[in-house]
Amino acid sequence: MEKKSFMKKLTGSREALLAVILVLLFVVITIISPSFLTFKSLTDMLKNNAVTMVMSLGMLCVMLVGGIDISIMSTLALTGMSIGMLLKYEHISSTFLAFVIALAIGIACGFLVGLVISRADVPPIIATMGFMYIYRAMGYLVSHNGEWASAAALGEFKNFATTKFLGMSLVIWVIILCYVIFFVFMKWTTIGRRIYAVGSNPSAAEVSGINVKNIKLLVYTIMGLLAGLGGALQVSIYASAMPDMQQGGEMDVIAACVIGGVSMSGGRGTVLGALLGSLILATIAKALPLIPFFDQLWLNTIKGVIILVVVVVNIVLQRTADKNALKGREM
Amino acid sequence: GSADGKKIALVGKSAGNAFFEIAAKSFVETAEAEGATVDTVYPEAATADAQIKVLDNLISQDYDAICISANDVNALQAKLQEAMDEGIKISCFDSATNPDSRQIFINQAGTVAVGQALLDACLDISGGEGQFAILSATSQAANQNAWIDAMKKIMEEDDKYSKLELVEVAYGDDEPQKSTDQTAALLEKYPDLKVICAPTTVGIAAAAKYLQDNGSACKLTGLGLPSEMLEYTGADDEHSCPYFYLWDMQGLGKLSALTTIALINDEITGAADETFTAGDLGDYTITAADDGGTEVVLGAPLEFNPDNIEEMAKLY
Amino acid sequence: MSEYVLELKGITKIFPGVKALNNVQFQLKPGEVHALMGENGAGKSTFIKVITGVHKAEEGEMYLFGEKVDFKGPKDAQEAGIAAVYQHPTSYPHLTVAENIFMGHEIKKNHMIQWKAMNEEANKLLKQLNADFDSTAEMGTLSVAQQQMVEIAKALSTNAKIVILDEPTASLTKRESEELYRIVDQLKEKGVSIIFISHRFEDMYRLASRVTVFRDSQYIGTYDVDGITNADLIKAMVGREIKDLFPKPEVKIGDEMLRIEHLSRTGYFKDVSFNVHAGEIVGLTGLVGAGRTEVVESVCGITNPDEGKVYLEGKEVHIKQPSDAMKEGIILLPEDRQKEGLIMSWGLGRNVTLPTISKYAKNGFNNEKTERDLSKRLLEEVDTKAVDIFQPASSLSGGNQQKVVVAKALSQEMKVVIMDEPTKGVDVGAKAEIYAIMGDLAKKGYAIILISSEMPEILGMSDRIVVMCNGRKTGELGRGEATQEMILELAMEKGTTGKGAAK
Amino acid sequence: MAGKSGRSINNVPKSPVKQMIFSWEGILVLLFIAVNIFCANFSEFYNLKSLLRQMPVYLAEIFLMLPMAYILVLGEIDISVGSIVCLSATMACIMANTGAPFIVVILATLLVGSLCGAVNAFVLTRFEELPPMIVTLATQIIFRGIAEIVLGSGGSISVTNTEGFAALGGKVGRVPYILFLVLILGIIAAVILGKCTFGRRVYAIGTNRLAAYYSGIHVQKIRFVIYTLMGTISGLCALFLMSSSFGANTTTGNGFEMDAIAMAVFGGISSTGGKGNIAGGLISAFIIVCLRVGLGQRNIHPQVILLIIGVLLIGAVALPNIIKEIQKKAKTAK
Ligand SMILES: Nc1ncnc2c1ncn2[C@@H]1O[C@H](COP(=O)(O)OP(=O)(O)OP(=O)(O)O)[C@@H](O)[C@H]1O
Ligand SMILES: Nc1ncnc2c1ncn2[C@@H]1O[C@H](COP(=O)(O)OP(=O)(O)OP(=O)(O)O)[C@@H](O)[C@H]1O
Ligand SMILES: [Mg+2]
Ligand SMILES: [Mg+2]
Repeated sequence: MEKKSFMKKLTGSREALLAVILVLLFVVITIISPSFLTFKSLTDMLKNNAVTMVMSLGMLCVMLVGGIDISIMSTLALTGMSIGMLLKYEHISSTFLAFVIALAIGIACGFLVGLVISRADVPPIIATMGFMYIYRAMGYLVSHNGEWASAAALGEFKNFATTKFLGMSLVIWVIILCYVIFFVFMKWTTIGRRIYAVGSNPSAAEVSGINVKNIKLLVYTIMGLLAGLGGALQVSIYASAMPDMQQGGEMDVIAACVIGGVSMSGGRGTVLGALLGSLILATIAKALPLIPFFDQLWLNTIKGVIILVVVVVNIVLQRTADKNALKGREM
Repeated sequence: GSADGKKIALVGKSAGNAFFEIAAKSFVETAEAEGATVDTVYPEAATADAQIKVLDNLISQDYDAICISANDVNALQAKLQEAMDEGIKISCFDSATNPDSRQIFINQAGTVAVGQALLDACLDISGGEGQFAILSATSQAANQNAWIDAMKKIMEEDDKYSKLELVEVAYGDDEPQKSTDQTAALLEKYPDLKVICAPTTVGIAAAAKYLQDNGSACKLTGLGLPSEMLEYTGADDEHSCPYFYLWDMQGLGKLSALTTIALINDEITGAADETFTAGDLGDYTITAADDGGTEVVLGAPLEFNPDNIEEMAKLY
Repeated sequence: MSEYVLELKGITKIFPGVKALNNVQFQLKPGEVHALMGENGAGKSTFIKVITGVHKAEEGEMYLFGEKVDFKGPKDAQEAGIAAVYQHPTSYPHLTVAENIFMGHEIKKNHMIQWKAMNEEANKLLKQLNADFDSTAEMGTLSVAQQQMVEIAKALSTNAKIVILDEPTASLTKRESEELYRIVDQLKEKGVSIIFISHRFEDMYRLASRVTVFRDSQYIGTYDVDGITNADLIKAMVGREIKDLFPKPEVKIGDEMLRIEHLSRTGYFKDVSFNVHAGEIVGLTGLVGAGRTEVVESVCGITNPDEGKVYLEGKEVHIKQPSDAMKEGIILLPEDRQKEGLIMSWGLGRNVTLPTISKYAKNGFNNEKTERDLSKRLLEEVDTKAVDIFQPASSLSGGNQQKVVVAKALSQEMKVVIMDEPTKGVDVGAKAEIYAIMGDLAKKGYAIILISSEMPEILGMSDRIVVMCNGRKTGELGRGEATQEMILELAMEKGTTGKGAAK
Repeated sequence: MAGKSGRSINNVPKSPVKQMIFSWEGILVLLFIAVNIFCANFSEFYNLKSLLRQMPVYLAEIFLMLPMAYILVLGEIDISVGSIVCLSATMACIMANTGAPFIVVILATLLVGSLCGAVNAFVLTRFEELPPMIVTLATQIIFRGIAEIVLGSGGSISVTNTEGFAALGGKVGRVPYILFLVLILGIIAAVILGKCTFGRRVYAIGTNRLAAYYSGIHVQKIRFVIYTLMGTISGLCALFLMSSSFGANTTTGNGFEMDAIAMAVFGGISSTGGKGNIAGGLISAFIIVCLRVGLGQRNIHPQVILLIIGVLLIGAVALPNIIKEIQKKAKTAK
């Protein structure tokens, strides 16, 4: 059995293509604005996109089983607002406790979503659209209709994001930790592989004795957990909790996954892909204001065009790679 | 009170806006003290479409007056005119509609006055010369655009500001994340930037946090909520914002309520040069607004500085 | 210890509206290969799924090694030492071969999957099976036959005491089937008991010592293979006699209808030319993955060839998409009836009229009455075993689904009919009927291309046989001259290694 | 050689009336009645006058539900419609302000909408591997972005020449034209989807795209037409929106796609494709509108209204499933 050549591997893998695109983006941006490629600028970028980056891991799991979750930013708002209010009214003051509470609320929210989807057979888009409204409304109710928890009210908690360990903000360590955990979880644990199996062929999974319902329940709970974590991070990073935070942000998370090659019909996608996808989006967000030749009015349009170009270029590259692979086949 | 049995609808830009809630609370208290009932109504989203639905609903419910903070200058015109035709009094506060769709605008602070205050702050903080940038909400935000235009106009007309250079107007879309990116980009693009002026509450908080966390030499001023800015306000280098402005939100709610009641009671019609007494706020004269309509101006913007911020943060 | 490894008594399984199994029984002796036969829809697969705990029987008892068992789910059966290869592949196309094999019983250390060990173990299993692909290949890129092999490896990997194979040879050619026989023999030697379902008599004769027949959800009988004749078995299975298994009518061969010249598609096939005349049945055969499907799909516009020309009745035709082919009268019965041929959740009637719906429509409005009448007529013409035209296609057995595909083709105006594996997984009775339909079509003057991996079928039905190997045409044989050996030789001309490995 | 075994296959359909009562649409009709009784009781203001006044903006959104239903039946999604509405509304205002005859304004608006739809359609059919969600997400940003550029820093434009739009917003008696138009278009959309060849093909694609392709259906052509039509109808929606707001801004049409999807999905049109019909979508649209209007009239907080709709959305789909499950369990227990 001959080994695949390195070049073939490179052009054959979706992640490699994405990495190439990311590097290209980096090069172009650095040429335009040299300060982009500094440690500070890059850590800034990671920190400012922590929420999307962390949550795309959950979305990866959800999309792997062929689902989707558009309620996540409502969950984020609910958890963020809850701990915000708890801190503001001094019911709690410990950062650790705040994180625990945020995760717990997130898990509860995700679990409920998972229950409705796995046990009552409600299509994910409907269920999560419903919960998007419900959790967002609950966020407003928790905020006593529009109160904010601002920096001064957040006490110690906001220091979490500014505390540094080995020169990097704790937030970045959280991202790294999440990615490492998920990388191991998705690749080396049976449950991780079950998630792939369920997404790849649910009826086969059923027949081979995998509890499909529980796996679905699990992925939405994981998503909830990460949304809870996202809520805590959001509040900590921006030192402010508002009931309408991250409205519409779920699309960024989904886009990160899709750009990262996660299939919307399930079964296909990797942690590395999610990472590259969210990094590409983060880079675009970070770089756009740096580009001097555009009027600020154009930024949104350019962002949209770049996303479109990235996904289309990816498909074109993929097609070329497939064609080359076919050409190499002897007959 | 003077408004016994009257019904007033107070329409916000969207639900969950702390800024609006403070004014609304004092609006309701004031109006109820006068004997009126107030319904606070929120559109589903911060869009003109959603406000149109709300207005459609309100018009058929026999309100005596609607006081609205508009999401769009022009889009509500048809509905508001319809309301006025039905005899409902229309006042605007916080964010105005065009002159044809209102009887009066209760202006939190004169546009020029705000522009002047912000520009003076920039001049003062920068030490009289150097680069400064503006971090606004969205490129379409009417209030912010008016203030920015006022600032630009003043700069052109007065030599005092000739050494100040406005390098860029950036937009953070009132999202913390985008505002942070924009702030970072401004610093990277203009290393010599001395001041950022953020005339929007979300933007100023996000920028303040970024500057303070990074110990940047660039300072900040603008319009913000004292409770949000408490952490960042101080005269020393530890803090990113020496001082900033806002108006008296409670006063705005109160004045809006009293002006609206004056409209209902036909004490005023909304024409320029009419005068009325707004309880303990004193006497007010209706003046011509920049957009060709009329307004009452609450007063000069309030300055929040290290001396008064602790106090004010308790209020809002 | 009981005489039987596995014994089932009085099993009844009811699906909404269908009694799939009615009081059936079954005994499996240690170390035997036991064939299970019966018409399509007789309930064989359902029976298997009852054994493996996928379905729960309404009534009946099951004894494993003499002990009564009651499986709550597939996991219980797996743990009890029963492994099954199901009729419809239960693989995970996005995962690697190794993972497919070890799904559910991964090799772990400290709760971590040991990829290296697993890949090696999987490779060992694959080597046992003489497979030509690596365990790290992605399942979805394998051919049907290769996937089938993985399924078998999966069953082997559990060290099961009972292995069930549900129509494992349906999509295999002769050579690959031989491979499978060898594996089954190996298993038997190890003392594993095997239940084997197939519609091919040669499989049964070659492997099984006993055969159990089901018909119409009922148990008919269990026979010793040595003591039973073909005719008896067919009678037991279909309840009537079938005189001629390959009813090939004598048809006068007419003008050339379709000619393919130097057709190539990069990576799939190269320089393929052949023709077919009116009234002629041309058999297209070769090993699995030889590219037969790809050639006819290119002719029918499903894909587009890179080079080459297609002539219909002497005129060159340019076919860009399936509808062009249909307009020209070139009709394809696709290989995968569940994915390409039918809309499984739709009623039979709608499936039949799908390609031709606009023909009966008035001003774009569907003419439902005509549609219903037409689909009833066509479905009866091919003798579909169905209650009404509204029942979903998924509720039919494989053979009957194939008949619906034929009915669907019949609704169109045809000149050339291309049937890709039309009898895959179809029972003898239905097969004979499909051959009869094929003969009828030839008699009516249509040109027919029959793709098949089944040697008797190719030899029995075709006027001319085109053999392909590895994407090239390797030979063409007349009806008189062709023998199994000659075809096999052509089909393996260049050897067939390296396809999976290239991935 | 008909029927060797002489088996006969039934081809007489079951009574449609019976099917209808037990169908999702039947349940929706009951729900519609219930919601109306509930709202009428709940709100003393729930009267025709107010309902009719609020109709136009809501009805304009129902327009969007119609093509969205087709897209959902295809098993796809289009989340750029809100932005298409925004861009075509902007175009409508600009054209109207040039003083062009109103018919030109209408045509130009529809054209802009169709063009936007065609852009989606082009990318989606040319690169069919791309998931519609991500493509329309990108164009969602792009179309609104273009509107932002066109509108400039003001971010808002108003119609100076309101005559035409006022006429669009006209009424027969008290009933606005748009209600008739929604019903007519609804019926047309329902008939095409339910009774026409085109509709059958859409279902075929949504249920099994591959089989549809093998059956000679022009899958990409049909997708192209539907996405383009989605744009055209968004243009129509924009026109009617103008008849109440007489102006466009950068937030026009924001979130309309979600409303349209919610209406369709609540009406039993599955997001996984191949299921549902326009009737269900229309009834559910009216249920949602009545709820919003009814609760809105009581000045219920909009977030609470959304909460109620969210619960209803989930409950409506979950309950029948749960009941079925319980029934099945009860049966096997017997
Ligand atoms: N999940 C199901 N739901 C409803 N009916 C089913 C289901 N599975 C099978 N059936 C029905 O049960 C009967 C037996 O089907 P089964 O698949 O066991 O037949 P089979 O003997 O395996 O046929 P084949 O040889 O075609 O594979 C058929 O009538 C089939 O339509
Ligand atoms: N899903 C797939 N992905 C990649 N390659 C494939 C796929 N399916 C088939 N192939 C390859 O395409 C070539 C032709 O396959 P094709 O299915 O046309 O062969 P065939 O002779 O019709 O065999 P079969 O008996 O399986 O129908 C083979 O080399 C095969 O490995
Ligand atoms: Mg079977
Ligand atoms: Mg084939």
